[in-house]
Formats: sequence, structure tokens, C-alpha cells
Amino acid sequence: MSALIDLNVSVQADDFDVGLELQRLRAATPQAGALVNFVGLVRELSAAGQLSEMVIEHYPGMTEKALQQIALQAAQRWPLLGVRMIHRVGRLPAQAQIVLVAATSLHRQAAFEACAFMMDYLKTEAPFWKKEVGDFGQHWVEARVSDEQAKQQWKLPK
Amino acid sequence: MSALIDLNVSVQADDFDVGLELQRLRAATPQAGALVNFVGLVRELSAAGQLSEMVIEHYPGMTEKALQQIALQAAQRWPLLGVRMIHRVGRLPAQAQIVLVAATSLHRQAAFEACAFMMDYLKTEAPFWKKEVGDFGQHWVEARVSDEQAKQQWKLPK
Amino acid sequence: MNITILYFARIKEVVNYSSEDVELPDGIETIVALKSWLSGRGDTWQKLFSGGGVVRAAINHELVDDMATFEDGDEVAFFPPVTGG
Amino acid sequence: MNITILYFARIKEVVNYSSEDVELPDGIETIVALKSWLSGRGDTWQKLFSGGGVVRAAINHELVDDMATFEDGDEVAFFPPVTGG
Repeated sequence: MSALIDLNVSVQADDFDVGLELQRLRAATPQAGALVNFVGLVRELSAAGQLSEMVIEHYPGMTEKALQQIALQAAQRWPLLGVRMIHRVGRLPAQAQIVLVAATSLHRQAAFEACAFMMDYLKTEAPFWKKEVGDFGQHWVEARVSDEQAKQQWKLPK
Repeated sequence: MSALIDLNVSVQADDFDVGLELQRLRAATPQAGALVNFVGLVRELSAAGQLSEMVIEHYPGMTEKALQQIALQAAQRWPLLGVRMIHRVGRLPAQAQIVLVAATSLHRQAAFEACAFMMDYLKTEAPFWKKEVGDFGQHWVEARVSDEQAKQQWKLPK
Repeated sequence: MNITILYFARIKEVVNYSSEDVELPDGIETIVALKSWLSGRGDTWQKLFSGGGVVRAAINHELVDDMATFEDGDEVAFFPPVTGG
Repeated sequence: MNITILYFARIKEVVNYSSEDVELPDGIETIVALKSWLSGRGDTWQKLFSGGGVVRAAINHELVDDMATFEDGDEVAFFPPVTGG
């Protein structure tokens, strides 16, 4: 099934330019008919209160591998042409971009499902941890049961 | 359910800048935590053969209304913050951008599902017709049964 | 009553024009009745509205089914299943 | 055997350092045995690995469960459930 032509994964402190990243992905997979992408953003209003910044810690070395494995798993399930994943680490202000997941395919369903799948797996398997800092002090974000449940929905019957 | 802050629909001959459109959508909905977007592209290799151009006809007046209705339906089902839809018409070369559908929301599931929903409805309810021109001559693209089936999956039990 | 009829895509090419204003005889007020009345114009029209492919309709920019009714001054459109996106 | 242990996020803050090289007594070769051995260091460690919250583990960058085994020279990591994205 996998005919992935372009796979690009990056963990970085720097911000990214969504338009530019999508252009590169399209240039690498010119036969694509569909492109879907997700951007995750730092919300100003967290569950705890007004947020001043988000600090993202990660496990260098493992994060890149985890993202690649997630992309390859997606490419085994859907006929994807290209995948681009970027996850930022370090200190991010409110409204900052945290993560980009993008996929190209011939038809839209593959790209839609693969992007949702990759985000559900990224949320539960890639070693990133968020700390929220704001008028409430600072605390580590708790893992959400709903994210684990979202992942479970993708399990294939054995 | 609907708290849509920003809804922007456009039918145009001109190309669009995805990065810029997403920036505008984000600026209009700064509280968003998730952004999902779809871009549909002219495939060089169609079912009929090598394509030189795609010609898209539409029903002026009805298209804009149809897109708006689709966006409002989505906003009734999911807690969306903003929606941007652009559909091009006229003559488009291979690899050109045809359509953009983007949504912002607090959490990712709403934006993912709403974008897939809007594309399934756009494909089956918005009055656009594609003609393919290539080494095979030219012909109108046939509606796909799979698009109609995709739409049926969103029907709510009565 | 008087209505405007628009044709799009393959259907526009078959009938060879994109719009017309028509005066309808009494009793023609549903899409199905209009299709039947237009079919009386000859082979091309008959073939278009019978079996040869699905023809969708809109009244004043709203997608409708065959039983929908229109009124004097309405804009009715006929077109093939849509293929945008 | 000798392994390197890494700690991340909340767990790093609790144990107060981010990595250590340890020499393990014979028989400590699964994640669950390692957790138990580390718990012997005192209250902080005991509380960390018992009930007080889920501690996830990785061996050489692969997520593993409690029954997974490691070997001499491996890198073992302990961390809370991940919250990226």
C-alpha cells in the first residue's frame, strides 16, 4: 500500500511557515489531488485560566523516531504520497503554532483520515510534555482520556 | 452550538495563497486551538489520460449560497470558530489549486470532522461542473458514487 | 406563468443555449411537469429528460427534487450531478 | 549490568535530575523490576512508582510496557503520559 514519496519530520524550537511547508510538500508530490493539514495552536485561555506561555519539553532522539513511525504507520494504512510533520519545543507564547501535520494523496479521504490518525497517535505516543504558565502559576498539562479514546478508534480488528 | 465568528466564502477565477488565507482565518479567530484545511488540486493524470487543463463551470449566485449553507450546516454540528471556503472557476492547468476549505475550533476533532463534512457536501451539492481537456480530447467529469456515499455517512438518524 | 430556465454543463451543450424565458401553459408548476412539457419539444429534449442521465434541478438557487413547485417569475435551473471540489 | 536512566517532565522535577548511569544488581532486567528497585531509594521514589500517577517507560527510544526487558548499555526512560500536539 505504501508508496510514500516524501516524508519529512522535524522537531524544532523555531516557528514554521505553513504556506511554505505546504508548497514544499506539493512540489515533492506533484501528482497529488488532495492536501490536508492540521495546525495546533497555543490557546490563550486554558482550562486553568489566562495563559502567558506554554513550555514544551521532549525526549530528543525519541521524538523524531516516534513521529516517523507514526507517519509510516499512516502510509501503510492509506495511499499517501507525502507527509510533513513539525513539532515545536521550548517556550511558546499564546496563539503560537505548536504542530503541523500535513499529507498529500490522490483522493481526499486518504489525506483526511491519515491526518486525523497521525494527530491522534502523536497526542498519545510522541514524547512531548506541555507545561502551562499563566496567572494561575504553572503546571504540567494532564493527558486527556479523550485523546487515548480517539486513538483506540483506529485499532484494527486482529 | 453555532458560535461561528468568521465565515468567508468566495467563488473566483483567481488563484489563492493558502498561507495568507490561513493567516487571515487565524487572525479572525485568535482563540482557536486547532486549524484544519483541505486543498483540492488538478491532477495531471486523470482517469482518461494525460490532462492539459481543467475547465470549471458554475451557477453564479447559487454557488456562493450553496457554500455558505454548507458552512452554516457544519457550524450547527460542530463548535467551529471560523470557516473559509474558496472555489475557483474557469480554466485551470494541471497542479493548479481548485478549492480550499478551512476551519478553526478549540479542539481538533471539530475542525477535522467539519472539514471532511464540508468537502463531502461541496462535492455533491455545490453547483460546479468540471470538464477535463487532454490528449484524450475533452469530456465532462462524471459524478462519483463514492462522493454521494461519503455524504450519506453524515446523515443524522431522524 | 412566466419563468426563466437556465441550463448548465453537459445539458447546456445538448440544448445548445444557456437560458430562456418561457411562458408556461396552466398546470405546469412542478419540476416533473416542466420536464415533461420540455420533452414535447422533440427528440433531443425527450432524450435529455428520460433515462439518458440524471438531470438535477434548482428553483431560485435551491436544489430541489422533481415534486418541487415553482411560481411566476421564478428561476429554474437544470444541470447534471455536480462535480466540483 | 549498567544502564542509563532518563527522567522527563513532572518526573524529572520530582526526582530532581534528568539522567543517571546506574549499575544494577543481578536479576533486575525488566521495567517492573527496575521500578521496584528504584522505589527502594526512599519515599519520593516509592510514591512516584506506586499509585501516584502513571509512569510510562521507553527502552532505547521505544515505548514499552512494564514487562519489557533491557540489556547492558541500554537507555531506559521514565516519563508521564505524553501531552504533545
